[in-house]
Amino acid sequence: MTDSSVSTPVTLSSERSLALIECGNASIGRRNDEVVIGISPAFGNFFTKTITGVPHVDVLRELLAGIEEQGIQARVVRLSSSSDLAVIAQTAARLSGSGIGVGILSRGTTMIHQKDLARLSNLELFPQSPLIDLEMFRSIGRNAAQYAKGEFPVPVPPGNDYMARPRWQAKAALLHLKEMEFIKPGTQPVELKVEISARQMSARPVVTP
Amino acid sequence: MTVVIGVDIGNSTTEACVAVIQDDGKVEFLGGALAPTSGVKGTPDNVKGVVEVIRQNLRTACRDLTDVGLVLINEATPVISGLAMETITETIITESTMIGHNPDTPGGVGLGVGTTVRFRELPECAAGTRVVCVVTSEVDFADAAAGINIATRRGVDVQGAVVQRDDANLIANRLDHPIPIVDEITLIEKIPINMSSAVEVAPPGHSIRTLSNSFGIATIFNLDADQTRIVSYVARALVGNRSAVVVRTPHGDIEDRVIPAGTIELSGDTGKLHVGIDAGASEIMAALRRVQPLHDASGEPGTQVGGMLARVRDTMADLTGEDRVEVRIRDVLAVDTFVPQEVKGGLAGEFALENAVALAAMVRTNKGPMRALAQRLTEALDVEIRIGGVEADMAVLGGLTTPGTDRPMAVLDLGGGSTDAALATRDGKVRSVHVAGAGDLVTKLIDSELGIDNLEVAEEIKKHPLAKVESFFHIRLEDGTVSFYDSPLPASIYARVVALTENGLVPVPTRHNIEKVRQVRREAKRRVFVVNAVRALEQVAPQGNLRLIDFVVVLGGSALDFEISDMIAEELAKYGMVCGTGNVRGQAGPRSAVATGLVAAHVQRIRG
Amino acid sequence: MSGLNPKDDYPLGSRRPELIKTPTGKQLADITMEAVLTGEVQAEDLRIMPETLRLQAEIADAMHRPQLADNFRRSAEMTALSDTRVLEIYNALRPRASTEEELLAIATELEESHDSPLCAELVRDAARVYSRRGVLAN
Amino acid sequence: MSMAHVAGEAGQGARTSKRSQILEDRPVNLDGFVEEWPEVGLVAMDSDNDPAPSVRVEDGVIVEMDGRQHADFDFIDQFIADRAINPSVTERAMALSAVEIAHMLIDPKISRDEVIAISQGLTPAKLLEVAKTMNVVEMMMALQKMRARRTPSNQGHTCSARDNPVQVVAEAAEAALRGFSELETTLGIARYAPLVAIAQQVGAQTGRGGVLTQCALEEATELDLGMRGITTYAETISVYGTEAVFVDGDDTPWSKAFLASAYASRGIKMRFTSGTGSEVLMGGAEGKSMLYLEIRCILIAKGAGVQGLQNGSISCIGVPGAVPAGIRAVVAENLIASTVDLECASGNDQSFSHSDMRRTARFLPQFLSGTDLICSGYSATPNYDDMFAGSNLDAEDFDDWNVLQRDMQVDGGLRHVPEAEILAVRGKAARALQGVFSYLDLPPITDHEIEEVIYAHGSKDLPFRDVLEDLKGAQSILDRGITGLDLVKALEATGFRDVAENLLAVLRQRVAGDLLQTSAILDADFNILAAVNDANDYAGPGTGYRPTGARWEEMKRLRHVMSAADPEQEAV
Repeated sequence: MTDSSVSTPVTLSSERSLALIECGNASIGRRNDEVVIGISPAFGNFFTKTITGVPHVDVLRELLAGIEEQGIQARVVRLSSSSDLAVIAQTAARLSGSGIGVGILSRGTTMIHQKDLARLSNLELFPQSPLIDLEMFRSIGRNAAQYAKGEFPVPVPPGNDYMARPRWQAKAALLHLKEMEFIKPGTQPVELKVEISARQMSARPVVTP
Repeated sequence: MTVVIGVDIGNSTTEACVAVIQDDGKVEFLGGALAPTSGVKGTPDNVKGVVEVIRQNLRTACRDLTDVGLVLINEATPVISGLAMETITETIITESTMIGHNPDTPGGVGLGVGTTVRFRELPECAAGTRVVCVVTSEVDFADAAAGINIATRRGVDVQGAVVQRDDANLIANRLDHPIPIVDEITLIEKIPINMSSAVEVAPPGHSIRTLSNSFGIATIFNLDADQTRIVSYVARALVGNRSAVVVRTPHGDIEDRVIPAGTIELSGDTGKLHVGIDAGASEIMAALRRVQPLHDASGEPGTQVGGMLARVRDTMADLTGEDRVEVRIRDVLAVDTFVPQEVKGGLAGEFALENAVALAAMVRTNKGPMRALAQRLTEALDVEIRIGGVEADMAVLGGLTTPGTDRPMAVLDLGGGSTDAALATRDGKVRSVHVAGAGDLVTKLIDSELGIDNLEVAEEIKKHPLAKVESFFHIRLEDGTVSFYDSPLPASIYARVVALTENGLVPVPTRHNIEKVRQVRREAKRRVFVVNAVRALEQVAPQGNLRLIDFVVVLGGSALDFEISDMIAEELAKYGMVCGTGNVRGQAGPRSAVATGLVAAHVQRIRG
Repeated sequence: MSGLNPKDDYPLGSRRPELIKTPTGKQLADITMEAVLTGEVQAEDLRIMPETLRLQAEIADAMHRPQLADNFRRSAEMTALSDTRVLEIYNALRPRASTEEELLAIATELEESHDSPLCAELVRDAARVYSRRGVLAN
Repeated sequence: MSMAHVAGEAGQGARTSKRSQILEDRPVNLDGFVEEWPEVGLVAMDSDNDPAPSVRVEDGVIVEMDGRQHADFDFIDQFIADRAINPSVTERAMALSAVEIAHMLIDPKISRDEVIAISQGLTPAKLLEVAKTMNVVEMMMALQKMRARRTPSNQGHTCSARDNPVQVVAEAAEAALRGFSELETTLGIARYAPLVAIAQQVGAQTGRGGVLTQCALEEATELDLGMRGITTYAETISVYGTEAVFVDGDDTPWSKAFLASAYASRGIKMRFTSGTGSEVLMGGAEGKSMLYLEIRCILIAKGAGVQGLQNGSISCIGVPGAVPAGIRAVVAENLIASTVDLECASGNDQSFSHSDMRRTARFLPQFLSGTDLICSGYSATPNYDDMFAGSNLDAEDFDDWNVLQRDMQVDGGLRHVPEAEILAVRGKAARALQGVFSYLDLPPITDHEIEEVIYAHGSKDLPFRDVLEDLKGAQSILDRGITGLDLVKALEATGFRDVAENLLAVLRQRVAGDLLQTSAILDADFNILAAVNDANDYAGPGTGYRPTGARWEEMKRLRHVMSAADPEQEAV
């Protein structure tokens, strides 16, 4: 075999914590400077990290940061009715005032969608969840916001690694099956208030020794 | 009654037209055909394309090869052209004094002036000091904002920040008091620390006012007149930016350097002239006019232009099989252009538009292969082949079949490599000229000025109007009108600038907006085709006076372009000429003029 | 039935070449390099004839492979369909692509215009099952 | 560094032994393993949720199957009941116990035909029961007997990460020379397909006349290239084991059956594709075991009348590979495809493990028993060029494979070829393609490119081509209606008469349709070997296919073998 090394995204245990507070059924946004992030049934509750262990709190924080940096607003909704990424991303897009939505599954698979697109189509798809690191989540947020502004960003390169199959394929299946257990058919998307606890400044002194 | 076929072998297209000549000399044209030229024009490789086009044409005319009495071939004027481009300026920043890139999203608004200090050293700054904070990538945006807030609350006057990651707004949004922040500074570790500096961010849609003004910089840093003279380069380099950072260092400087590009030697009827490439296109063209007609051109060996012309010569030698010392450059067209290039010494991958000169050169080759070609064609078709008259004469004769024209009439043949002009005077004489520069040069200019680096795409931009895809169901055309679609457009072109091609909407891979792309496209066409139209017509006009030409018929592949003919017509109207796109035989448009002319000339000959 | 016996007659191309014709009536042995170069043999000559497919069906039957034989008999019918029509019908058979009426119309067309009763049967069967399983277009 | 390793370090000061550290760092620990979860189908072949076998026939129609009544049949049940199972033998066959049937499978005294007389009446659940009684060695014994063709063979992948046709032509020529009887390619940029398919065809016919080629694409283009005679078979027609997943894939058993006939109607060999794990990976296993669902796929292929099936998990191998007895289930699916008398192209075609030991164990059952096509396929390029996302074996394993063949005296379809012959054939193939491209006015191939490709290992060693020009050329092949016959003419006109003759001989085959029969391939003399004239006749020790004579002599040759006559020299 040519190369059996796998580059593993660095895994950090986050010092932040995530609170996702439900505030009623999500409605269609009226402002056109927003992006809606749709999360899957078990994202940030049963599951706390992606397939390679990237904490969900950091995933969400980077997606939101990518959007905010572009001067665009973000809303987060949870879909409990499906674990199909295309459905989640398309629903998010349809709830979004700009028509741009991002869908994300607990294992990390992510998609940027637009409300007028057919469900099986998409603006950008990142199918290989093991290859998505925080840098990429930031870029995905940035690109979604740029679409919302009517710009055409350079698509984020999705990456490829043929040895991902032996390592991650079964875990991906397992995570998918587990997520399916949390599906509540027929439920409406729920608007979420995202609270990310700040790190204590004292925990990380900024004074040079 | 005989059936004859006129065949015109062009650089890229081979055209034919079939005609029946009655015994009384009356001519009936049975339509035309075209196919890609096989091989280099005027060489035996053309046989394949010629046979193909004749087959096609006979099929549409419902005739058989055995019916054909004569095939007329143009004396393919062996004009081949080459292109080269060289940048003649470069921008160099020394000692990292300036950051002038345009990040998508700088944060805050305004001007901040202070001493550069590393983020982790912020807590050591005394209250009351004025600082600009330098934030590297390992600092999280929330931590950066918190750290600046703490410092500010302590009384440190944090005036601005420069940031390595794309975090400017994220930090600005978390500050108690907003400050200007410039981000995406890739090489941030090179910023000198403990130096006085200024950070300026303009509101969206505006550009900076202070750091792009020499006296603005002088005011900030208390510069004297000599120092101000030095920073004027910095100011000039920052004009038009939305954000900038300037650091004052003891020796820091920015240079706008002229690259020693060498001189070009033009030798013609009236002698030899040397002209420096860095003098720019207009000087080169003026020198050319003084020595015209040109016998040869060469560049100073070891310089940019030397290499440039040597490359053209090599290409020509390769194409024609001639010895490279035998290759003579018979015309050049120099065009000023600019090329986006990364600034040397920049900290954020800044690009500057450097000046460049593009040269198109034209070479005449010997006529040897034509006879070999005729011989091979005779074998392939088993029909008499006759090499007809001079290409330009034939083009005029063909052009004259355009309804509403009369002598004295000029034709302009806009090709890929050269622009040709020919004039037919009232007494039937024809004068013709080939000048370097045509469609290929336009493509090259579009390619480099937009920084696309893909000639295919540049060609698409050249040939088609643009539009912006505004939603999945509508596009806005470059003239501002809107087109709607019933079914959604493909995701691959969403929000993109696209070319409206015959194969649908093709995305243009550029981050430039539609106005910019359109302006570059039109300007490239103007600098090549409009300039060359005038230049070529001047050389064939009686006494060089354009006002003595009544009609100009525009022919050739580039005449099919959606805007070039109009641009030329507009310019020539100033000289009182009636100018328009040809319509050969009243039906073939600007195509097939030479093929038609060959048949017409043949008829004239047999009529005596 | 031509009473083929797999043991003696297969491969048909080498053992029973006299049974095989091209759509323009040529024999296998006529497909030579010279004939290709002179243009005597065209792409059309390299297609299989329905009769040949039915012979292969006999071989399959004799090998106790009835499904394979049925497939060959359907494909014998399908030689009459244009490439485009083949792909259109395939697309029509995708889930939720056609109504029951549309599928039945295709079956009728196959039977009446293309003399393809076996293909028609396949499409009718699909219509029946799709209807029961809810995979018709609505 | 593995995940577990990171966790270990995080465990504040816990001391690990040096041995644990060494084991931790073994490549096999980069592979993923999961517990079974039968309720959702994450289980190889042993699940309480799989139905119990049953069958009931009324008026010659199966009205109950595996506990389900006709009215409750999903479309797969219906298709299998109506088309795959022989209603006249099913009740008799189903009356046998699973153990009895398994005994028949391994008993050399019971012929393959006798087994098939029974297997044609078995339902999916019954076939599963049979497999469950067998261990891997028994399955291998059965596979040796039940494989359709007597002579085993092998398939290669010849792709290029840059879709470079010059690479593909050389790789295909080398692969053909090394012994593959089928070659398959696919693309990074789908629009490149016509050029790459032509390159593969020219290369294959240069390396060894009669090698069959295919190009995996979406259905319409794949069929189009086949109809033109640019490719000679098709394989990537997928079927699935649950109705929901089938519909998700936008097909049904009927649409696929129609497609099967479409290929045959154009004289093109074709097989379906399926494999364990695909349904559970999509979350649509409906609580059934992977093998049970795969058996349904096998019977869909049988019912559609297609001659063969590519199975052995294929692109989902990471899923059965991660659960207990998963690789046993993969052997079982190959066995069952063979048991119902289909040609079986038996997987071993996707990157499977970080461990060389585990990669080898993965292919031994198919390799030792022999299948119609042991790999489907073996990457004949370095794996980074394999556009099927890497194979279990690649060009760097050629010598290992040849040694295993020699060690075991088992025919894996390949052979060692001396360097000089390989260089010669790569050069000839590239020059043939250069001629074809020039004749057809396609973007030129330079002498420099040819020089480089002769000595290259993969696409990284080759000069870049002008992709846009190539894509224009590819489009023009479609627009101008170029066919296999044009390639014959081009090869003849540019001085490659022998290659032209080989290609014409392959094209001539489709007129006779002999390649449509089960397990048909062509040998080097254009003889058909199919499960008709070369049917498997294994009947225990001393019977069936065994490499002997010239083939065995060929297999004895390796890169380095000491001469017995003069140990200071190498044998040639």
